[in-house]
Amino acid sequence: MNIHLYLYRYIIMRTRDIDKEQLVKQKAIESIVKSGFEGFSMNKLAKACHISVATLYIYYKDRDDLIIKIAQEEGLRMAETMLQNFDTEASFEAGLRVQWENRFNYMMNNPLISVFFEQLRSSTYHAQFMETFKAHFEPAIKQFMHNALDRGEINRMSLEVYWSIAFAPLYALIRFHNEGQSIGGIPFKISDEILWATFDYVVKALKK
Amino acid sequence: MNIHLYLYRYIIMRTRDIDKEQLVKQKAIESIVKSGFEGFSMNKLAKACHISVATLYIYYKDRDDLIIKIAQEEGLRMAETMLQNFDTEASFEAGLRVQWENRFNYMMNNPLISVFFEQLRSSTYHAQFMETFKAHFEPAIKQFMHNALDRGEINRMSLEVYWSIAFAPLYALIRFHNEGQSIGGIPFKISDEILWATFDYVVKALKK
Amino acid sequence: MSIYLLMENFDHILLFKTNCKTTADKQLLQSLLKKQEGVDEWNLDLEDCDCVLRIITYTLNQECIIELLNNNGYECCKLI
Amino acid sequence: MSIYLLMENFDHILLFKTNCKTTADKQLLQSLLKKQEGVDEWNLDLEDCDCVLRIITYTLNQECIIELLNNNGYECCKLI
Repeated sequence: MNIHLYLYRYIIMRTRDIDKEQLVKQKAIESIVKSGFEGFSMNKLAKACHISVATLYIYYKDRDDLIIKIAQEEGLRMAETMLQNFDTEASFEAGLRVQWENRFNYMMNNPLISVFFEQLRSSTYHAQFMETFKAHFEPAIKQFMHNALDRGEINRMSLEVYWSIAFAPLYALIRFHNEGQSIGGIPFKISDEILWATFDYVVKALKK
Repeated sequence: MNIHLYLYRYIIMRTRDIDKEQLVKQKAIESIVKSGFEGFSMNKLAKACHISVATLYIYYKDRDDLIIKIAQEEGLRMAETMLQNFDTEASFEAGLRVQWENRFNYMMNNPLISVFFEQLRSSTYHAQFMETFKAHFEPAIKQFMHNALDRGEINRMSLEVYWSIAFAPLYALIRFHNEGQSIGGIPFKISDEILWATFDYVVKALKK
Repeated sequence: MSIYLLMENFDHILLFKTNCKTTADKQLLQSLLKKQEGVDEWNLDLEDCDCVLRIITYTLNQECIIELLNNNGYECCKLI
Repeated sequence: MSIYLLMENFDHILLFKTNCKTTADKQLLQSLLKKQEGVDEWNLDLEDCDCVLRIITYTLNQECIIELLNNNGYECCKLI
């Protein structure tokens, strides 16, 4: 074998393929959603991606390291999506509307993500996810809430009271939609009309 | 063996023990909550109750029959609990307050039940649960809503919009409480103050 | 609840542990039990590891059912 | 994403399939690898069925690690 061929093979074998990295992450989430963290293994993942186990271990120290990196990346992605077009100086109603739009679009465009988040919530990886998410999301949302309080648009209330009024209705509708049925098994598909009618009641509840 | 002793033994062996029946149902729910419907078997259940498999099959035709009967019974129990002190002629706010009280108490007194309901929702047994629940619950709640609309206390809206405003906040708080943490992992314990502060916002949203 | 014990007679319910594991076995059993007089109701729990056969009958006894299954190549014994 | 390939050199990452299954095995490995010069970082994935040993080293080669483990009674081969 001449030296050029050798070098060529070397480069082919040892390049970091970003498309493949995305595939690995995508397949990992799919696999975790399907069989839980307990059922998830590096071996199964390698097979699903048609790569060798060794390739996985080049990029990730172990199974834990892989899951933590995915959780962190999803935390960042969620924070970025939620802050799209979000103006911390906007009025309370306008800002909350952008929050509803962003959260709604994020959930609709990532059908597996709500299951994955539920799994994260009840796992030891939740901390890493939240840390990354919070670091990127909290400064903006805190400024927004601070402004709304300063302008006297809403009353001061505990975070849990606020969240359960401001967002629980949205996530309830998304859940009905994802399950294809609402209360008592009635077939359900979300629409702009239903979404924004609910939003108007939420704003009525929260605005002074 | 004299005939009296024989009869005595016969009665002992063949009596339906209602306490034991309750134990079977309780253990069945515990077992399903712990290992899902897939992990649930008549054998495991018999062992957990310290009874023979044959005793289980005396009362239940098979595994399916047992789960269906439990689902139906829970549907009835939930309907009965939700209608305690519920007056269909009460004002909208007073009636909704009783609904919140009853649902809150039901969830707090049955710590496993929310997990079991989630499992039912995504199972083939959901229909039997809902059928029983609805048959007992719907006439009263329909009359109540009808009265509130007639008196002009609330606007006409779709069931999903109504439910997500009226009850999603309550279940969000209960969930935070059950998990011991709210948004972003902040430790959380529900209180009357938080519960009824949230209720007031819900009433503000829904009342004309 | 004030009544703790209700006396009931369950002698008409016969229970067996079998090796009828598949839907094909269930179909064969169907044809056997259809021909057997005295069987009011029956079902086979394929989801159970003991493949429990449950028979409602006011005339047949256990031995009779065990023999029927054994003669057709199935294992069958009293469920305890 | 406009850059699809990044050239990187991963020759310093050595990967092995082992039979180090327990935390006791991991502790023994700890004492072996501590004494071994040239091991910058290492970890053992006990949750994996191949019990993957991953070593960061700029001086040692695969044979060297395989020999070290074999001499201490462990199976160890290149992870493919």
